[in-house]
Amino acid sequence: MAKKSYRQAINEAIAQEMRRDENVLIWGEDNAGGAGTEGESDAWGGVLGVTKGLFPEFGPDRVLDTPISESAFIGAAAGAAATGLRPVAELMFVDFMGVCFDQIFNQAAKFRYMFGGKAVTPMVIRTMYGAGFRAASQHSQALYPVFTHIPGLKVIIPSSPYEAKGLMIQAIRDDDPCIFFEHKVMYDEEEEVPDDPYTIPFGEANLTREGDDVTIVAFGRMVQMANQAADALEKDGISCTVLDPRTTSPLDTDTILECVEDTGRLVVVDEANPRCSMASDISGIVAQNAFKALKGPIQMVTPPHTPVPFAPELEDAFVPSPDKIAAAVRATMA
Amino acid sequence: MAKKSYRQAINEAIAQEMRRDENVLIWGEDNAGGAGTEGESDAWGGVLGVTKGLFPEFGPDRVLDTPISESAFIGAAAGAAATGLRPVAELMFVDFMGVCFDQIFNQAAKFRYMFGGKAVTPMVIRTMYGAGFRAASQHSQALYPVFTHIPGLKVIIPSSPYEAKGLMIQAIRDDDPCIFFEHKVMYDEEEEVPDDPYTIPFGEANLTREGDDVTIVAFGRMVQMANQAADALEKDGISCTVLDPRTTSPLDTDTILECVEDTGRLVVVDEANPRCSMASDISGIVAQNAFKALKGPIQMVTPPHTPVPFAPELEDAFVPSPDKIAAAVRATMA
Amino acid sequence: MQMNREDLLESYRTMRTIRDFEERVHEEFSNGKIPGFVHLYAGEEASAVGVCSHLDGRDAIASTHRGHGHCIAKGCDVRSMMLEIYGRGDGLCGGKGGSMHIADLEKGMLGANGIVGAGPPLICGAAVTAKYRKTGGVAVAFFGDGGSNQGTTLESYNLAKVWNLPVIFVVEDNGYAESTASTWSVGGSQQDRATGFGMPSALVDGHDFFAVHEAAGEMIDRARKGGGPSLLHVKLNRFFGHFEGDAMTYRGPGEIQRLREEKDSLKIFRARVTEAGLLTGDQLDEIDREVMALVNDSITESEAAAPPAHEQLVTDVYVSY
Amino acid sequence: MQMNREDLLESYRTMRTIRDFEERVHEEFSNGKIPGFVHLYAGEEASAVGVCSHLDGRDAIASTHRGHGHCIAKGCDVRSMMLEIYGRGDGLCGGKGGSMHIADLEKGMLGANGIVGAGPPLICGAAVTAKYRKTGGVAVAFFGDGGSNQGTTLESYNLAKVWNLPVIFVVEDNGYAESTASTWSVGGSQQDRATGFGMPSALVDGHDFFAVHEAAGEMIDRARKGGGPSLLHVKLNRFFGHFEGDAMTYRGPGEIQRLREEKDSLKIFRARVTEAGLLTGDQLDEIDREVMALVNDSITESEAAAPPAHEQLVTDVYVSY
Ligand SMILES: Cc1ncc(C[n+]2csc(CCOP(=O)(O)OP(=O)(O)O)c2C)c(N)n1
Ligand SMILES: Cc1ncc(C[n+]2csc(CCOP(=O)(O)OP(=O)(O)O)c2C)c(N)n1
Ligand SMILES: [Mg+2]
Ligand SMILES: [Mg+2]
Repeated sequence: MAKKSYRQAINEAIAQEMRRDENVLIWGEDNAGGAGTEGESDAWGGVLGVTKGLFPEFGPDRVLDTPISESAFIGAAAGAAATGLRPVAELMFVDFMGVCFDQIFNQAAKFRYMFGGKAVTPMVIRTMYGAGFRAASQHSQALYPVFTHIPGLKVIIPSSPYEAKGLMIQAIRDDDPCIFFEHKVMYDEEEEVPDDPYTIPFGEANLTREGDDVTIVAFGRMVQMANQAADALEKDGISCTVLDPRTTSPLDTDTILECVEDTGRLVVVDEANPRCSMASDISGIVAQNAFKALKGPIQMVTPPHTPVPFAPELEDAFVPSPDKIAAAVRATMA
Repeated sequence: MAKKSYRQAINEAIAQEMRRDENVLIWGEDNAGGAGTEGESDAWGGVLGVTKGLFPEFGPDRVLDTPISESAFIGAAAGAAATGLRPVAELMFVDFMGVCFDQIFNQAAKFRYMFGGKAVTPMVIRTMYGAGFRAASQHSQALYPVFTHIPGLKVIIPSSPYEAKGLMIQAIRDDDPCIFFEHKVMYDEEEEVPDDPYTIPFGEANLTREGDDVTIVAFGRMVQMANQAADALEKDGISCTVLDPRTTSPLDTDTILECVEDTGRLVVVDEANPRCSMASDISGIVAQNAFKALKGPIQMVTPPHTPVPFAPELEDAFVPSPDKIAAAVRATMA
Repeated sequence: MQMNREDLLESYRTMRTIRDFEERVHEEFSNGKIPGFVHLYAGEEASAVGVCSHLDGRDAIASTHRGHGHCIAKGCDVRSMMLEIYGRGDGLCGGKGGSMHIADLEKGMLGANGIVGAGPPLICGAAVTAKYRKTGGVAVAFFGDGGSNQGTTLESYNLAKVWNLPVIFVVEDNGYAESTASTWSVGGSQQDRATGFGMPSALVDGHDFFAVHEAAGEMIDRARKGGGPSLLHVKLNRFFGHFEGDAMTYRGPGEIQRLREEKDSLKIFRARVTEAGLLTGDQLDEIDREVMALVNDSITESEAAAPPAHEQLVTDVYVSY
Repeated sequence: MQMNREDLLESYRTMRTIRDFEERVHEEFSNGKIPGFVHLYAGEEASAVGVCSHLDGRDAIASTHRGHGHCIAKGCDVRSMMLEIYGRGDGLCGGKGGSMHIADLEKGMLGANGIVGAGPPLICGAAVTAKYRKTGGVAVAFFGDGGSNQGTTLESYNLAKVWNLPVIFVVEDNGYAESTASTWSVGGSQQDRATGFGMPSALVDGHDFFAVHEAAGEMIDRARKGGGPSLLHVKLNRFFGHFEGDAMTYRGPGEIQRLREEKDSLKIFRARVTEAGLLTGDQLDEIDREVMALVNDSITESEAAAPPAHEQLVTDVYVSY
């Protein structure tokens, strides 16, 4: 076991699954490093290098570059999955879903239901999300609430390198369309990641910290922010449970409700915009199903209802921070 | 004043605004009745006839047919609006957003913010939503939560012919991108609609019924379902407030909170799928901001987390009904 | 590709099955027995059958909202199809899909589709599977003149070309997209577009089964041999409205009657094979009787059949969840 | 379109401004002074200027992620642009847009764009406005070889044709989409695609200002007169990486150096106009000095400038809400 980055963990997961199952292919823009150039092969491995090294090992039949035609190649993933392959297609930034969403939400997501249970569509869409990269309004969105809204999709949001590897292997082995959200700011973060393949089941929340006073539910990069807030609050004698649902669909409602039953207080931390968000979603589920356990108002910590600004000072103010989370925790106890 | 259908009300609103302002143009598939055919002109007026009669009155410069190229013609609406026109473009069914969403959520919605407040994009996208038409999984979705999630968009969901006319005129006069949701099952519903133009402001909920025990918040076609439920409950001595927010973005949070403060109980009725829905959204806002007023759990009434089925028996079971709403009201009082 | 007598009888039977299926669905829709949006393929039979008669179990097709004909041509069971269109529990898709989503993956029929232009990307994926597995299989995307203007379709031309996929793009140009004429909505031409993306193409009379069959055969052959994608522009006509309920006031006076008289692919086929002495009128008449009986039985069965069980509302969303 | 001396000086000044702007942004990015994704236009100047030198206040352009050159060519203020790229409050977009969303609607610059292929649909709308108001204005969409494969772009070709809009589609083919070669990613050819949608087209050497200027002039002229859309395929090269930070290992050895020596549009322009005796080296040198000073001042100012006020985070989302 060695320290590996979030980027390496994802790359290793894909490589190990490709070795295990010849039906696993990957494609996306520059995934093979850039086709047809006179320079080095495997030059890029995706825009931020996540798939680098896969082309040399698995070759052009299994690692494909694509033109900038997301509808065609994301749809091709659905078509390939429905006919027996297990493609891992890359939608470079989730912000680009607007040019190919039909193939995801009306096609891949609905095949099984529309066809009366006769379709199996085992595909993974890898996609980058999140703010903090100074990438401005069209390269910094979260958008996972939009995918979570759609029946037929599974939505995975790994919060660390260890989580990323286990969840990616699970996603590739899963028989339903999976949208795998990679936070672009986390690629270089490292932690101990086992060398052997392992899976982390979907719909089982990870209790990253146990406490008595307040339950904090956070997603993806927000999990570490929540734990930083909890560290600070600890000093003031406020003890928090920090729950990482890992997947928003399926959602581990039971564990969330149990934790709220225990603590009586809930803060939800979501990097997505506030309206119809995961913060809303968890709040609604708890307000309907654990109301009697609630001792105080639920607090939702999200960015404002605005696009992601470019200026670093504004972007930093946009993203939820440990301070804002701590303030919300205090508000639930007021 | 005469009885007019939801379809006529929308048609009249557009016609009156086109007479008032020469900058208003409309386009969409078959909006002019079908271009280039040998048969009658103005043959169709949109797939369900909403724009019929506009082509003869306003002619080919202001009423345009389009190829089946939603990205191009919805994007053209954004480009025309940003350069001074006030287009009303039709996205026939909101289910088709997947082929053109980028032009809506990354372009039109974000221009003003990305460009530092210098852009004005006065466009209306008319679109059909909703189940009950036996139109199956790809022609029956609600999807307004997805649009509500996006900062920069205004989302309008008229619940009757009177509402439709006033809200459409408001939308055409509004300077921001507006998504106008027309429920396909309601087109033939009639009520008294004033002949003269009038507007209904956005972000001002309509208190369709006042009661003491429970507040029901419902959207679009669900407003009548909620009132039917309230009629039935009245007989059992349960009195409900039924609130129609009219627009999900902006949302009249104040009125919703006031009503909950009064009744202490909340039921939200949403025709969209449950996850990250308007039911979630309202529940979260209330659980955070009116918690102390709540006497019982919030109840969310939505379809299940499934696509819309074709078989009439299944589709009828999919859509929220007065019975289900009444049951939810009782549950909040249990 | 010479066709023997069995092939000819089979193709005629399939075309007749499509015709009768659609005529009867039209009748029963008018009788209020069939719910929803129903788009009929009558008049276009020679296209689906001319192409699909070359296909086998290795091959896949993607269809459109007007999908009944493609389903039948690719071998879907007529009874199960009718049950599906009636929304019955024993339907091909358990009654959950209906006319616009009828599909049979085991038969390589990737589905009718409610979204114009959605088929071409999917078929590129089916072609990747065939190419990767070296099955020699091909993938055929059927779409209309209207669908030829959807960006998803145009992107797929390029992807199929760049990835050198065994795809045949079949543009079924029936002159209209809903009420809009293809002469108005299609800039340039289908064949020039194919050239624009580096694909060979052909234009054929879609009322002539043999013309379609021959042109498609060449393209499928080339694709099976690794020669990449092609585009087939098929000119044809629909005998009914865009969907059931369409008054068709946008069509020229007498247009339908003229078409039924002069452009009926079944009449044309019959005349051709009988005059050439390849088949006899009696042989064809017998098929007509058998097919009519089959389709009528499917209607009778469908009317009596039960709707899906209530629990079916929430099943089949995921394989596991 | 003969160009007089002032026109030539103006065009040279604009090309030089773009070049210096990009060279300095490259430097300051390397110095860690500039945040975010920055895509530089150096090497492609003759395209933006060759086209935009025909445009005036009636006309609109839509750009891409590589938008600085188009902005400058359409008359955006260099100081405000640099402030924007630095994310300052006084930037052209208040610091909220940055390099990828730099825009100036008053100048008819509809924005750089973070979404490949997003410009063409928008430009169709700007063309509708010009056509409806009979201003004689045209709308120009600039996009790359990669963007030419995006369905939104291809749909726009057809819409512009069918609506007979005054649009010029300018494909700036610099040989790569990120690390992917256009020789690989573009099936068929840009000109054949134009033909496929019924548009006239031309292929020009994008290092030759005069070639671009002449070809664009014809197309713009035709569009102003109601002759509809055209496509201009401009072959050119970028001197820097896809974005700042790109090691460019996918490019051939010595490629950049060779390009800077042989394909520098500014050198080529200078040689042409001086040899023809249209302008003197001194005149051009003076412009070089002035431009360098202007760009350096904009950097100095930008480094010292203040970020947007905190409240700016939540303003400008709506006109009213
Ligand atoms: C993306 C999308 N846009 C619009 C529609 C509505 N619609 C359904 S069929 C149709 C016309 C299709 O015409 P064509 O492709 O020529 O096929 P045909 O009906 O003639 O067989 C339209 C506009 C749709 N289903 N999907
Ligand atoms: C829809 C979409 N897909 C992918 C990207 C990521 N991306 C940004 S620029 C680029 C390459 C564009 O190449 P080209 O159009 O040739 O323009 P160039 O960068 O060469 O100027 C890609 C793939 C994007 N921004 N938008
Ligand atoms: Mg058609
Ligand atoms: Mg390029």
